[in-house]
Amino acid sequence: MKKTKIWQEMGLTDTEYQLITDGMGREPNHVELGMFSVMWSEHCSYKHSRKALKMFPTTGERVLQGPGENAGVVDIGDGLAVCFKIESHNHPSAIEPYQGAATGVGGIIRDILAMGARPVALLNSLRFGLLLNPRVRHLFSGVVAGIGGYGNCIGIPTVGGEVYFDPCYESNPLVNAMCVGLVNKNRLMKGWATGVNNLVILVGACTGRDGIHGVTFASEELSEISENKRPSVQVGDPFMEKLLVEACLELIENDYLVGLQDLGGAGLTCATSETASRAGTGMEIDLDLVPLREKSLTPYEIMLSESQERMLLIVEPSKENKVMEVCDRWGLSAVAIGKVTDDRMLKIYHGGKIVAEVPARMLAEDAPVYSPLAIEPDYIKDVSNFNLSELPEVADANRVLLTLLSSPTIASKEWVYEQYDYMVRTSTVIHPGSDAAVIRIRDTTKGLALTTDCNSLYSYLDPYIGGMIAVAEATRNIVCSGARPLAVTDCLNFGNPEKPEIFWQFLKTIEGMSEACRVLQTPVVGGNVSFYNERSGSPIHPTPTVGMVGLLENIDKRCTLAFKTQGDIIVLLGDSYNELGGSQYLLQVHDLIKGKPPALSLKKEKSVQETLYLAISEGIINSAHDLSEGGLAVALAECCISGGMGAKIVLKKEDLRVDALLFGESQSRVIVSIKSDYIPVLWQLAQKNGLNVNAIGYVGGESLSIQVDGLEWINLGVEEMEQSWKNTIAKLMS
Amino acid sequence: MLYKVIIIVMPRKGILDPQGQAVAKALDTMNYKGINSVRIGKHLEMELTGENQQIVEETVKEMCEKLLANTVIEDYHFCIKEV
Amino acid sequence: MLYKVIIIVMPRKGILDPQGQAVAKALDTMNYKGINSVRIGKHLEMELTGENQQIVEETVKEMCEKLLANTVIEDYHFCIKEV
Amino acid sequence: MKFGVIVFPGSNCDLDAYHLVKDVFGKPVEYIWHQQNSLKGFDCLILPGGFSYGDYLRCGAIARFSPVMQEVVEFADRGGLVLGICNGFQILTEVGLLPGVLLRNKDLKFHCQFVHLKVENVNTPFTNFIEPERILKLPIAHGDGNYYIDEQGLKSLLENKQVIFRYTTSMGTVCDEANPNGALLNIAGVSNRKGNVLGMMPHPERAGEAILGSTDGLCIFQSLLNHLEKV
Ligand SMILES: Nc1ncnc2c1ncn2[C@@H]1O[C@H](COP(=O)(O)OP(=O)(O)O)[C@@H](O)[C@H]1O
Ligand SMILES: [Mg+2]
Repeated sequence: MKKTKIWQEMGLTDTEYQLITDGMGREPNHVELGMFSVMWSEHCSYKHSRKALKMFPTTGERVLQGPGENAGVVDIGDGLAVCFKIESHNHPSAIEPYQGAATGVGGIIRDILAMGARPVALLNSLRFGLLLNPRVRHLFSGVVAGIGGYGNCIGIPTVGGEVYFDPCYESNPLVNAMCVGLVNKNRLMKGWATGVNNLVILVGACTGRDGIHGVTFASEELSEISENKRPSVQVGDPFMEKLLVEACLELIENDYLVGLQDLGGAGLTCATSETASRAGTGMEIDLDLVPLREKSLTPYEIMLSESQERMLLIVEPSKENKVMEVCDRWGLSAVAIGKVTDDRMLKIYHGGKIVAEVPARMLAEDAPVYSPLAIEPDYIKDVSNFNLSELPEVADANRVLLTLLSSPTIASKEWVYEQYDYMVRTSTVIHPGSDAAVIRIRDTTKGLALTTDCNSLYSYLDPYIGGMIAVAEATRNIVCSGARPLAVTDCLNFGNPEKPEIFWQFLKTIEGMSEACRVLQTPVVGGNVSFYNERSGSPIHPTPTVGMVGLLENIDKRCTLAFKTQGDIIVLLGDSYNELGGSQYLLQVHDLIKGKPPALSLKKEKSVQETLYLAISEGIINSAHDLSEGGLAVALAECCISGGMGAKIVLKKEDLRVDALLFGESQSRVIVSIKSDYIPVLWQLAQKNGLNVNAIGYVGGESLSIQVDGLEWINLGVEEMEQSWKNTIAKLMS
Repeated sequence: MLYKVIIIVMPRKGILDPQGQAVAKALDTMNYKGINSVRIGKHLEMELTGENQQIVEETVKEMCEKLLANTVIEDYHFCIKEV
Repeated sequence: MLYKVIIIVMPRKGILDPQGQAVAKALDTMNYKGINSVRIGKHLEMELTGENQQIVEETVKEMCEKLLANTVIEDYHFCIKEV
Repeated sequence: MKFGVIVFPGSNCDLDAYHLVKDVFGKPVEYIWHQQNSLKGFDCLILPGGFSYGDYLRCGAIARFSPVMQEVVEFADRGGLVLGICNGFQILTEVGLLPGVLLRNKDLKFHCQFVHLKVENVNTPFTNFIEPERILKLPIAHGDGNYYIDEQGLKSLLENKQVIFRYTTSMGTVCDEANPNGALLNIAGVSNRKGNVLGMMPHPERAGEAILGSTDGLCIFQSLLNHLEKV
């Protein structure tokens, strides 16, 4: 009876507890049970998502490391590889925005470091409620300050990301952090504890009671310890992590390491059991050797502590002294806390006695895998029956454009990224503010294009299409910068998977993303799942954030969205339809979340991207910008604003509504500006790829003028547009 | 009535205090030995007018809970003097 | 002997205190009225061993002058208790 | 002629300064670990930007006690050239090689952006190559760049032409709109009395290649090279 309580309060079901006792051939003791409870938690075991994630295509000739290790790795030639991963820190950020976001950044950096890579760039995808709510403003400013605080201090540029505002995130903000690293192919590390008798060395911060409270427990010895002894929120120390990064990279450079693993969720339990399990070995750990922040931590607490800024090293005994020297020079404490064994058991000692003895594999691999029920939610039908013809045509298009430009989701994110040092390491050659950021790779001609994308309105209306579009828009952003998309890392933010409606959204999303990844040849090499994003029963919109990396063979061929020269011809690649479902226009102007999201033909998407890529590499394109939130009018405005010059646009209505033509968000569209002499070349490329291209106007003047069938619907000064676009968020936050 | 309020906000026991750690380390390398633990927090001083001691106390408590301290990671205490 | 030391470092009078100003502004917008002046400084607590009160006092004074306070912009004071 | 870039724990613009001197100017340059205690053979020292010791307590307060700083002070007293950028500037004020202090930005926010600078004194080893009226476009990236100094301190700064850079608009007007951090008189950089030590919040080392958005940082290093070649 009493016992039942323990595992249940630790978040394990009766059947899971049965599995554990069967597997071990006995009842687990309290420490062992704690270890199982964290390793078999959703966060570590992916027990609800594992099966579905198998749908993702994960291979490609460039892929050196797919999902399963600490981060994905892709070959970029010159003996180099790029390593990247995105991860959520949603719940900690909701409790303590600054530290929650900061430790999210710190955690993802250690994942990249664990692969042996030098972290060179950070991105972040953020979702909040509406800024009119003071609590939301508090979360927003805290999160942004925390991301900046950590990234700026450690000296890794934060070069991109996205910010969306929607009521569904009001009490459950999303904070997804992505890190990108570079590594010499022959220096790739793995989180493997190979080599019997090799040493297990813990380096970095002392272990405290951080994050233990996350796992609830009930048992005499612990219930005596008072609440305030178990802070649930970790505090980050970016300075310590900077030292950790430099020290580990030096150890790798000198070939002192056999294996390397970060300590994150589930702390020492996860790091030890995963490294041993991967290598098919065992481990003996003596907790008396673990440096503690306060005495009197119990074995349970030490094994479950999520103290930040710690790494686990696997080292041959002969190299121990060398390793210690390096760590000492960087002012880091490093202690051999155990050794690798051959019996596949994880043996934990404390006070000379054995306190836990578990098969490593059971902890790391043998968590049950569930296939939850999936049922289409009722709301889908309600929202999808929407009759465009009942919507009044736009009256004052100027006003609508200004409304959209000044809506926080579309407005400039300058207020955010100016708090991030996006220039440190002097490699950022396309700054935040364009479709994708680009960093150069020193000592090569190459560059990396980086972006994160997801429109969760689309995913709410149709998770399948939403998933496809998230991938398509990311690739489009990459191509707009002149790069070839390489691969995807994804962060799937959803509600409670045990609700059939939520799991249906989850499955559909993955189906859609997988299809797009297959056709667009961008395998998924890593990612993260964040479930239970709900408050008082109401879930967030399905939010599958796509983080993508692209490769520029020649950095001089990079392209931005800013109009560059008066007189350039403006060309629209792709077709526009009567599509307003899920558009910002419907939301901001008509306060509607309805209809189907814009249709997506992956075949057409491919031909647009192929044409654009070739044109940019030909060097005939002066600017390129993909059409996303706000459609054609907003995209044109953004090109004008960042180029500081106007444009004269002449459109044919044909069978379209004017609002759909101006503000619709039909997919697979890009606007480019190009010198008139090159038009024929572009036309040829388009033809070869079976793509529609239309010259719609030219760059010039101080205002944006858009005519439709001879009638001027929009005429706004660039200054005026910039005013409403640039200062919105700053105004709301002051 | 005019009151002088002093509020002290400290990192909670058990919570990492990187700043305190760094200072302790620095003092050690500067050859100040025998320093056990350094914790660093905020010291706020303000003057405010209120009807009486008790009301001011409630106000200040509220300020701390709402704005000045995040009780997830910080403890606070304060003292109020009439001037 | 073991001593508990509390050191308070405050921005000097006349020196801009952006943090204090920001807090004052925030409190005002949160409708806490009648707040005159908010100054924010640091509150340090440490334990250290020393021969006697006087020696410890000298040590602490030195620490403040050298490291803990920048006397161009900050005043400090401290109190020492034997434990 | 040899440059040295001092590396404190937590420095993170050391790489950028090193890269500029070595790869853009092709001049000899070495990293100097903060525990090193000889600066023989160096003609110019760069204290780079970053967050030395996490910038805990006060920016630069702890770094100033690194063993190498003793040497830096003597190096400066001997007339050696010392350039402190951002965190380097903060360290130089903490150690007393430069007057004044850098307070928290007025709006308490970190700012990463391009700013424009007016050169107030072109007769220094760091500015001799700059045309008097030229407006420089350089990046800043800091949370504590709000320069402050007391009245008589300011008086002597001005008398001795120790104010080297001030924030301006792109047209060169000094005004609040052009002041990113609340610095007194828009001061962005100051020198010591002798003029051989310069501290500045903006990052010239980040503006040394067209691909990075500005090359206006070059003229500062060009000035240094000029000066060193003359002596
Ligand atoms: N949280 C953030 N951090 C850094 N940069 C951001 C963030 N949010 C937006 N940005 C930058 O602002 C620009 C516009 O963002 P977004 O509207 O998402 O672009 P797009 O619509 O092309 O995906 C991009 O360059 C993006 O990198
Ligand atoms: Mg885009």
